[in-house]
Amino acid sequence: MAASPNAAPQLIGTSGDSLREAFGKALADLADRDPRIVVLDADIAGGTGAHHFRTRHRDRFIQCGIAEQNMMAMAAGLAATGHVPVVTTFAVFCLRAIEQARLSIAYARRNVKIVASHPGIDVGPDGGSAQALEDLAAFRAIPGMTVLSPADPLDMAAAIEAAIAFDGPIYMRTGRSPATRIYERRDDFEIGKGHVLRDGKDVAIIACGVEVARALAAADLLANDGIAASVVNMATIKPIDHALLEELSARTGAIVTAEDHNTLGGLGGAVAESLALHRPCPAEFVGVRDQFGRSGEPGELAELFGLTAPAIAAAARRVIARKSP
Amino acid sequence: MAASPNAAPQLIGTSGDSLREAFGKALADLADRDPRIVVLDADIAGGTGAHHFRTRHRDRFIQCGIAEQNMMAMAAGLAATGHVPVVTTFAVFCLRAIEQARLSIAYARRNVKIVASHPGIDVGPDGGSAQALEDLAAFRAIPGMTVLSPADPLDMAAAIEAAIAFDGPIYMRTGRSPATRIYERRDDFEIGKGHVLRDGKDVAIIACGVEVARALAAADLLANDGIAASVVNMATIKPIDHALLEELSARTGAIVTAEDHNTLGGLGGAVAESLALHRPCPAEFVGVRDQFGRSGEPGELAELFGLTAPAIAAAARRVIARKSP
Amino acid sequence: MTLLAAETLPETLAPHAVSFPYLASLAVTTRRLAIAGIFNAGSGHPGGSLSSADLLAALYGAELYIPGGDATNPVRDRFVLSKGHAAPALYGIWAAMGWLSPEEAVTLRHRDSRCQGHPHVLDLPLSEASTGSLGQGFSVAIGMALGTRMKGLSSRAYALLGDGELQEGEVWEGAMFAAHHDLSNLLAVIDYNKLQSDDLNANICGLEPLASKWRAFGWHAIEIDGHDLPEIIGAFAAASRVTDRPTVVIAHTVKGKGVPYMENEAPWHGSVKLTRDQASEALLALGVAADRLEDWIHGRIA
Amino acid sequence: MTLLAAETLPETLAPHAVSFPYLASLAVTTRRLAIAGIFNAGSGHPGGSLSSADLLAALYGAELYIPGGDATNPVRDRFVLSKGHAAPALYGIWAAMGWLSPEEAVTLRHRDSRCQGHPHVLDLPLSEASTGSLGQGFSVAIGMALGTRMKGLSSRAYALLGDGELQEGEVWEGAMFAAHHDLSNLLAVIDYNKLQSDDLNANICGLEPLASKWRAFGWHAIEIDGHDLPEIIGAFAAASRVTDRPTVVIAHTVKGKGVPYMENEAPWHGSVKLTRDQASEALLALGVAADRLEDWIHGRIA
Ligand SMILES: Cc1ncc(C[n+]2csc(CCOP(=O)(O)OP(=O)(O)O)c2C)c(N)n1
Ligand SMILES: Cc1ncc(C[n+]2csc(CCOP(=O)(O)OP(=O)(O)O)c2C)c(N)n1
Ligand SMILES: [Mg+2]
Ligand SMILES: [Mg+2]
Repeated sequence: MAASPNAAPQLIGTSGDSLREAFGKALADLADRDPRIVVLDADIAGGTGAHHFRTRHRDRFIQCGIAEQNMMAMAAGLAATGHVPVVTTFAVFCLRAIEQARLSIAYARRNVKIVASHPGIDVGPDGGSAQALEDLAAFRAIPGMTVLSPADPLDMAAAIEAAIAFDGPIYMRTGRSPATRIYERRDDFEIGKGHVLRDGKDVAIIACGVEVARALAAADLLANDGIAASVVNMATIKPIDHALLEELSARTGAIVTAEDHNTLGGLGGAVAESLALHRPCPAEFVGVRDQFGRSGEPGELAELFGLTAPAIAAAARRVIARKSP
Repeated sequence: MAASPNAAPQLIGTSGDSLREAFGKALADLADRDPRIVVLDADIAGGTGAHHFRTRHRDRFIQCGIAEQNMMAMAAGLAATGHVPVVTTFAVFCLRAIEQARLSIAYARRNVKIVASHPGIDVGPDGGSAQALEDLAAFRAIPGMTVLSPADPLDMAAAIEAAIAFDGPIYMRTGRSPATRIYERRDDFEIGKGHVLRDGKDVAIIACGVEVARALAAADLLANDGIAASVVNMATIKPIDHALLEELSARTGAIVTAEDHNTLGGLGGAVAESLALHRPCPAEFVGVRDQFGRSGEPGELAELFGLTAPAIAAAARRVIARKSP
Repeated sequence: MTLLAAETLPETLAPHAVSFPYLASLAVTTRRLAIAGIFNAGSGHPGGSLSSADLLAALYGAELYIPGGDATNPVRDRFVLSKGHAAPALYGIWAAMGWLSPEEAVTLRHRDSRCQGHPHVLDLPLSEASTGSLGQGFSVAIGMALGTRMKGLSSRAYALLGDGELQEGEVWEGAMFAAHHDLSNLLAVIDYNKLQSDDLNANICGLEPLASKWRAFGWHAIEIDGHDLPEIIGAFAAASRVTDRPTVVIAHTVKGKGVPYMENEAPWHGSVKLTRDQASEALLALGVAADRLEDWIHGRIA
Repeated sequence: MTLLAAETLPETLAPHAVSFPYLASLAVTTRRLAIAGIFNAGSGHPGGSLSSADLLAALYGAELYIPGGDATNPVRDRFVLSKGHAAPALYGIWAAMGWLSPEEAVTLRHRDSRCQGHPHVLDLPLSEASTGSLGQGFSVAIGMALGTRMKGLSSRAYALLGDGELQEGEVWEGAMFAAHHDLSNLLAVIDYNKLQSDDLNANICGLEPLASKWRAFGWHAIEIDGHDLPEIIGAFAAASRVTDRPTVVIAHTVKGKGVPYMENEAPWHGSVKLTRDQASEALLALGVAADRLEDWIHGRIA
């Protein structure tokens, strides 16, 4: 289970590209080689990163206007005629078209990738209306829908490559704010596998998206107190990596999840289900506690809603205190 | 925790009203006394039970046409002008308007009741397109949304009364098929409280909706083998009854959930999160295992997808075998 | 709007030699099998299945290019039943075309049948899309029209919509998109039977002036009698000559058409259970001989 | 369509004595505070805020019945900013009306401010609805028009929509519903600035012929210059005399109006960050004296 040397995390600590930018650039590159890829946009390409694709592949960029329901179901028709459609909009507007994703895409098993930018309170100043805290839970409940939420620009690039190579519907979160870099290289991305970034026996922190960098920082805080924390980049929320969770539960006996999402039903829910099924142990869930977000800078909001490294470390201490003796 | 004598379950075993009929009749009665209630329908009142309300309160029945998004957001406007709107359609079409339920209703904290008929494979012959297996997970993830799924006609009548008395947004499932009667009276319905229908120390079965009757039947099957099962009608999925689950986990050490929903993110997810947070123990989840439904009679489909009493009993035996010694 | 002379049309779009008696026979078989299927299922939507039978007969019998009913042929035309609750008629027309056994067509809604309550593309690929939630099939068809055009194929995409379905905003999103993109290889057909589940459109949420709506959304609109086969065929031919925009055929129909006790009678418009007597009366009205009733109910139509 | 003579109108609907210089001053204050707010926030949508300022000034200054800005008065009119991203202008007009302190109006998007990035009714009840997802505010306003009518109140409901917003199907669902229910106490105003986030409507998904669309959906449609205050007031007066259907005012506007370097310039249409120089130049163009720039940026407008 130890992290492979290649994948050793380097918490560079600088803010680089946002995940949405990384997504857009990687997709444009992939499309150079893969003529099947088409991109659908709902008048928001500058926000989702899809503008990078547009610049390079104008003829495969489909401007749908501000009409997410039609966009989502049209993607199914494009997939049926041999294209690999990538549907792009904000996470909250993906939710507006979830019934189309369910019926026309997932039920019909169409090979469509839904890529959602602007998830969680990381959205910042736009405020609560735009901060999707429900999408992981909602899309996870759709039968056969794979759900991804990568952690940094390299992880993102690897994830979109894997998503395009995968045959089936996928919902994937990107992110709005500049992302802390975690990986120096990421050539071992595998859908369905969590990636152990740091190995520690006292507690395991399972995170996705922007929370992975904070989880690593939390592990540093804990290390100062002599607590050894494992940290996992759980970039695949569904199907969840049961084997890894079982192993971590056995070895650490205490789990913390961390996500920029409601604590109900998302990564925390997926991990809780897996633990209960395979190897129960105490867990704590870091996320937004069933409230709506509000305007503010992402960092301020992380403080306000308790999504910071110290908040994760505090949850780790709580769950360690609950371990069965 | 023992079931109160008044609430002693009587598994009458006859098929009576469906939950949607019970809902419609109870709502029409409530509206006799409560002039605030208005009902919104999307050309499907005969299917949701709302026709009972229409017959009696034509002037407060709002036919919205087949336009669920506008219906859902209009309800917020009606609530803002002092009405108590009850939005009615099939569960899968509630999903079509979930972003409206999120922003215009939940974020604005409007006092709207969303009542969804035709949940799960209980829908039967209409097939997979109409069988919502995602709604509990999706609506549970919306901050501040209360989620209900009552078990029989009397439970339903009590639930809609409680829902109308409650100030805030609620999502509630009814059901299509004739429901097995469980209660002879139900005057102790409380939002947020599970109801222990049967008391047993070996395992606890936590069920909602149509699965409650099957859970009781499963407990009978288990009793034949000398296994004493508790059975809970968990009519409130959110907020989940943490205190009751903690007590059951402590006393039985083995939990089974049963719901006509995807096993991911719904009742099973809510229970798993609660256990992990408060008192971990092994659990098994009975429900549809991340597949879409299909046409067939509800009973046939319950067999096909493993939602029957014997399937619940088998899950109970599995989880008992996993108990820590 | 530019009109292309017929002789300049690619071969697959050229007018066929149409046999109206043949189309009429397809329509009657469609109606009978729809009734048989709904009876066997114990539920289903007869009204909207019967109203669309002539449209389906004209589409499959004379308009759609789907050689041999082969749903893998990349240059085939795509037909999406956006009003998916008319599935009994869809299975009926396929059986009439010889693309599905009539015995299977009447196993509608049975647990082990591929004839799901609403068309499901994984069970029966000719469905092209899985439908049942109104509005979506239209969008899927638009995606197909665009998708084949981007690939340089001559395929056309067709969608059949209900009138009540037009209350879904998604339809107008799609209408605006298709017009903006000049999707002249897209044809929408409206089964304008004036009724939806509960009542008349006019009582629920009026649609008139319907053709004006479509025209204001940039479509070429043609109004016809949806039970007059030559008119239907004529509309399709006219549509194929419109090369700068999508066309909608607004087909005035009668809900329950062909079964007198159902025609325009509200209770038959939603999902209903047919008794054996009702099914028999319907089949008799549709010209089944008294001694063949049982055969038709089981799809033994030879 | 029946026209009611003005003298038969209920008092709250009677035409006001309108002071156009007053309305013009409201509009300019709105624009200045919108720019100040967006500058302070470091993000926000200037283009669509500036284009709607005259419409908001006419609405709040002369049309809406909201005595004292009291959002608890049950007979008040309801105004919903369906294009919620123009929140900076909404806070601006409230400050201009004296209903919100200008100092608070420019705290836009700050963590502890009630001036959320998009209007939120729990923070500022005058928002009437929480918006930000296009299409929804219009539906909420329709619910309000219906809800007050059912209670026998004379209130009217108003919604301001963007042109790009009209691509949302929900708008056409609402349009069909409102017409069917003859909601003559409903007024929709379209800020028809021809641009949306990315480009011209005409390039993204064309809306023309726009008035024909609304008329085909059963509405009374009026087209005006959305920066001409007398025309705007005239349209509202005409709308108040339409008693058998809802009215839409299609107001032709200029995106970025009042700040020359922004007018019709694409980059200013989405959410942007303004530098201090850009903010200053905008405020100067809006008539702020050079020595008052800092005051206006902090909302010290007295
Ligand atoms: C989105 C959605 N909402 C509601 C329904 C339920 N429903 C099934 S059929 C029907 C009536 C459809 O009327 P229309 O489109 O006129 O069909 P037709 O008259 O041709 O049967 C309704 C409301 C649905 N299938 N999809
Ligand atoms: C449902 C939805 N989809 C996308 C967006 C993102 N968005 C915000 S503003 C905007 C452009 C709106 O254009 P328009 O309605 O013309 O507004 P205006 O020009 O008045 O600013 C978009 C696409 C949104 N707010 N809501
Ligand atoms: Mg109809
Ligand atoms: Mg605009």
